[in-house]
Amino acid sequence: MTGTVTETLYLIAAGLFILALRWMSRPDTARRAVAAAVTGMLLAVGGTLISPEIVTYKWIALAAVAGIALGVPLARVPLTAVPERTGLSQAFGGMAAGLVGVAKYYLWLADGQLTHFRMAVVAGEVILGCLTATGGLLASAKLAEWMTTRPITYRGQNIVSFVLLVVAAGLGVWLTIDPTQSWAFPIVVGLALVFGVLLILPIGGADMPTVISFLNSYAGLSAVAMGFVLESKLLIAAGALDGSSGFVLSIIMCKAMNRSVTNVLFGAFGSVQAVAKRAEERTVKSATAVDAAELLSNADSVVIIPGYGMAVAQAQHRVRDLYDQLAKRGVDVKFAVHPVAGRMPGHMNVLLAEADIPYDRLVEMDDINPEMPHVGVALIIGANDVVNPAARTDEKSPIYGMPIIDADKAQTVIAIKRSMNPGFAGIENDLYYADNTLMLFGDAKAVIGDVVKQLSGEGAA
Amino acid sequence: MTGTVTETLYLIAAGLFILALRWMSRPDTARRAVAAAVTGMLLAVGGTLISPEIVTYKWIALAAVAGIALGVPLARVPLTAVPERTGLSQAFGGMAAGLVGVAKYYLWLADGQLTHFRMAVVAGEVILGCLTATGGLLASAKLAEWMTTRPITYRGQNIVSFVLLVVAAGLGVWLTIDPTQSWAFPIVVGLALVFGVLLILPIGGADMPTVISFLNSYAGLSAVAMGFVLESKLLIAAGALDGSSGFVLSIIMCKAMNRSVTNVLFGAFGSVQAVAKRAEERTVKSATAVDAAELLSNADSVVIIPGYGMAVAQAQHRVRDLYDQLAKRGVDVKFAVHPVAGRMPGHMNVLLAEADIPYDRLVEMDDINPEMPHVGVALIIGANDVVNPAARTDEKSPIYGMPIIDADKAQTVIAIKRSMNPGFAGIENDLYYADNTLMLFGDAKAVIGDVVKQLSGEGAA
Amino acid sequence: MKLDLLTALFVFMLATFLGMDIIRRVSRLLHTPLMSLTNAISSIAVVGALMLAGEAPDRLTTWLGALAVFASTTNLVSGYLITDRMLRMFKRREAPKS
Amino acid sequence: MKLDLLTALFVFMLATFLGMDIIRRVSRLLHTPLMSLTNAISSIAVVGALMLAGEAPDRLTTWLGALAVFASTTNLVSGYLITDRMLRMFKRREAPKS
Ligand SMILES: NC(=O)c1ccc[n+]([C@@H]2O[C@H](COP(=O)([O-])OP(=O)(O)OC[C@H]3O[C@@H](n4cnc5c(N)ncnc54)[C@H](OP(=O)(O)O)[C@@H]3O)[C@@H](O)[C@H]2O)c1
Ligand SMILES: NC(=O)c1ccc[n+]([C@@H]2O[C@H](COP(=O)([O-])OP(=O)(O)OC[C@H]3O[C@@H](n4cnc5c(N)ncnc54)[C@H](OP(=O)(O)O)[C@@H]3O)[C@@H](O)[C@H]2O)c1
Repeated sequence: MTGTVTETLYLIAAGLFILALRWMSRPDTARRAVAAAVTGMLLAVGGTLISPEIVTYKWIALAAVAGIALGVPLARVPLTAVPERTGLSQAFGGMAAGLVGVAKYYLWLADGQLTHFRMAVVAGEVILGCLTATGGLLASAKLAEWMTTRPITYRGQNIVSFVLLVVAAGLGVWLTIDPTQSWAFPIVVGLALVFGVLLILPIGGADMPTVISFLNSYAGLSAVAMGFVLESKLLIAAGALDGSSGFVLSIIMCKAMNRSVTNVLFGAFGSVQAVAKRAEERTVKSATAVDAAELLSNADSVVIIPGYGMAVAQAQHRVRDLYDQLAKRGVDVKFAVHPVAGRMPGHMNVLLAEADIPYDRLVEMDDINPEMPHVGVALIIGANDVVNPAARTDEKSPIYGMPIIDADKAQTVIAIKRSMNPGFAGIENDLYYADNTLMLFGDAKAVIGDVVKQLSGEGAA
Repeated sequence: MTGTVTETLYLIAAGLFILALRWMSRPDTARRAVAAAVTGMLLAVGGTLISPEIVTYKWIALAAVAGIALGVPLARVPLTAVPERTGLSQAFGGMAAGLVGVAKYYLWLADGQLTHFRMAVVAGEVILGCLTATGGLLASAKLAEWMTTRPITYRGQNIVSFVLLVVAAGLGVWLTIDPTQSWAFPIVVGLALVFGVLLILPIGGADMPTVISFLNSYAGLSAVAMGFVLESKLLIAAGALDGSSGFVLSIIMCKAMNRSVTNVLFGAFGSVQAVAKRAEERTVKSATAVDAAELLSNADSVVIIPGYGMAVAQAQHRVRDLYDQLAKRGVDVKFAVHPVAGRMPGHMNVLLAEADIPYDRLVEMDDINPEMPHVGVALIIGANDVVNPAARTDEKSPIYGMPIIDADKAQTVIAIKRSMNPGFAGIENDLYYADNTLMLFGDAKAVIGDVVKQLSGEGAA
Repeated sequence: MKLDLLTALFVFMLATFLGMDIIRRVSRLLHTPLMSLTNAISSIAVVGALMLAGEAPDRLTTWLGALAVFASTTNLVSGYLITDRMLRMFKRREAPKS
Repeated sequence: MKLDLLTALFVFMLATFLGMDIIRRVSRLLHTPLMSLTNAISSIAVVGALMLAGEAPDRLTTWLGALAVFASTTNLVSGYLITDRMLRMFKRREAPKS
């Protein structure tokens, strides 16, 4: 299909992709990783463009310009929108695979070159590509809150989805046996598109991060399937790297939540009715921004625990101001980032990095927990489940066994949230009723703004 | 060359080899690793034997029986002989590659099928295979002390070796350009064999461990070259796994000695004339087995630091007896294993494991060093360079910068060796003249036996 | 350069193991940019799309190919740019202080 | 199933990266058995030797092939046996004590 020069360029490109992933493992080599990956991509595209089979560049140029025109603004979204961008990008990846599969099918059908093997891999490519396309779009919509983030469930849902997939795969097998039954092909495409939607509908907003990693894996596998169709080692290798990395990330996240993969994908866990009623009956100590400023500035050490609420409120820049104020007063400030806090894996880290908080201030859960008893103030910002001690103590709790950040062991706890409403898991948090806990009610961004004003002296004015 | 069933079996075999290496990373999965690798090997051999090209099994059976007859006893060598067995096995690996290369060359030459490409890969295979064969044999002989372990050097050595390799490679290139020049082929073989010898001659006995890892890498690469010749993905993949692992191991060892790769291979470092003369002038505190038994049994914690001398004396079982006696008295005994102590990477661990010392008692250098100041007695058994504080303090010392085990920081040091002679690096060790150091002269096995007798009460009789 | 199924599977297997081993080592700090980078790498699908749009054997293929080029180029451009943008934010320490 | 050079190089590259990543994670405790295991794995060269000795196109090839089978079988058998023997010695704790 392609000449030796092209194949050589592809080989180098694959090597560069591997190096890129290796360099991505540490922040100090990560920038180099992007450079390597971009170089690999340029070599691969260049190698393709010089191959003699390409007779016209008109459509390519047009499509590429359009792609760049959309890609550049997509790269400029605020960082809180990174999750939905990722979903969108997976949808586009799946779409490309699906389109190529469809085109190849009709091309081979017309030429009479549709062997059984080719039909099988094309069917695989089209099914994977199409379900990733619609699944990614829907995930993106849920993450962007363009639609309800609640799980949309109905009775027998898993069975319906399953039957649909079986029908699509069955038709694919039939087509493989008899590739001339071309009427079945559009049905396969349609079913795959619908299946992508059904796959995502029952999954709640807070489970989306894990789902996004899974979709990454599907998008990679679509590229692999395309590689089988086009007989391209490069596509297979690059797709497999993407596919396995998405898979490993999902596993890491599931472990950090102490949940099984099937539970995330089919569980529709955390429905709202689980909210406990007795919330109001217990007493809660509420504090003001003035109290908080006082406590924080007098502490030796402060550990800030950001959660989903900080991301939603986009409070990271205010947090940075707070960090500056406290650091100026000689307070030792660290950030304890729980692996599943935020809206996607590692999201809290990116948000804090966006606000220029040096990454050596970010401490992982396992490293901060032994220190917690010596910490003066634990400041929880819009986090809930990741600091719920029930995970350690209450065997009946739905989050029992999930590793948490031991905020309750700090001398004083200050928690910023808007109400006593529970978090994603829908369960009460005893920490907020504890003697050493002060609640600071309000939107994270506004409240921290107030605290910072107190500290900088403006509040007194 | 082979059918689909065979190729499928090869694919599974490659997968099993990869799994085997992954499982090898932790002691609790390591046994499974061997099972996976053996299964992979059986599948690959089975797949080959069923392929239709094989017309006679006579020679195969004969050779296999002979191989088993030699292989089984080779696997029963005492564990102190593992290094020389490894060298021998690399020689055999290289030999197999070389023989196949030679056979293929004459086969293709007779058939007129010797294309330029084939000639190039055959030349590569033969050169790599032959140099590994003789290099491995020589390394084995040095490690087994069948010949002097001193570096054998002469003026202009590196140049001679280099010229030889260039001539061999040059002839290989010429053959590639004109494959009919068959007179040159035996010369290439001969030069490669000689080069293997020259490569190992100048390397001293104590550097052999690193060299053995490098030879592992060469043996792997020979298999890769054979894979290119026979167009076998399995050979390429398995060989590359072996090749890269040998390479990584050598790098790890060089780092642990704070030496560069070129220095190990071409340095002929540590020549004997470097021995310092002033050894006799300083005073040394000598102790008896009775003193040592007393000190050890009264200590709260003892760290045993084994070295090359323990391996040579084969003292591991006595060390085990000592461990039992001390453990019985409630002394906390740990083993601090330096990465380059012993005769090959990880060799100390295997010897101690042979003597049934549980592996969670073996502590790595980086973990034990912070604890050393709280240790009652550091018992050094036949180690020298790996505990020489000059590596930390004396910038002019040849081992300056090499990480060491901080035995000198222990409250008391007991060192077992036969004399005040230096170790591999040929330099004096101030630790043995220190105030808190007691020397216990004699062969490690005998001396520890005496100490154990004291502890078990037999000595008093 | 035809690629037979078993060779393709071989490449797939090796790359999958490799991906798993590499990703497991990535610091948690970088999971988000990692995801956008792998995403961008999988936009290598552009290579297949380019062939279709460039060979232009018939109208349908050309159009589908061009659409696929558009989708992958979007991915490629936005993926690399945003990864780089995120990574630029990771700073060990600020220059002025400490 | 001919294998072209570039595909061969592809496989080589992937396997080399994979080997490096896997080995780097191996505990130091196990470096010696690791070496004998990789050694045994590289005795996969037996596959090539078997073909030569079994195809038996002429006397020289058969002899060289048989010799190569002998060398690799020795490696294979002794490599696996000794690796297993060493690994059997690694015990976390002794059963009777603690
Ligand atoms: N990150 C991931 O990758 C991931 C993936 C799958 C699942 N999850 C799940 O998501 C949860 C994450 O835990 P988490 O502790 O970060 O979040 P959480 O348990 O969902 O709690 C978030 C809290 O933030 C508060 N909040 C919301 N908007 C706010 C605003 N504007 N200002 C101030 N506070 C606000 C909410 O309380 P109010 O309504 O009272 O303000 C809520 O209690 C875990 O249960 C985890 O299993 C995470
Ligand atoms: N392990 C590896 O993989 C490797 C690889 C390359 C280089 N090296 C080098 O080898 C050295 C290893 O350090 P090391 O401290 O283990 O060894 P060392 O510095 O060579 O010292 C070994 C000591 O053991 C003593 N000894 C020899 N036979 C003995 C016996 N039968 N009973 C009691 N003592 C005996 C010797 O002293 P007496 O003669 O006085 O008894 C000698 O001082 C390092 O310099 C390292 O760089 C190691």
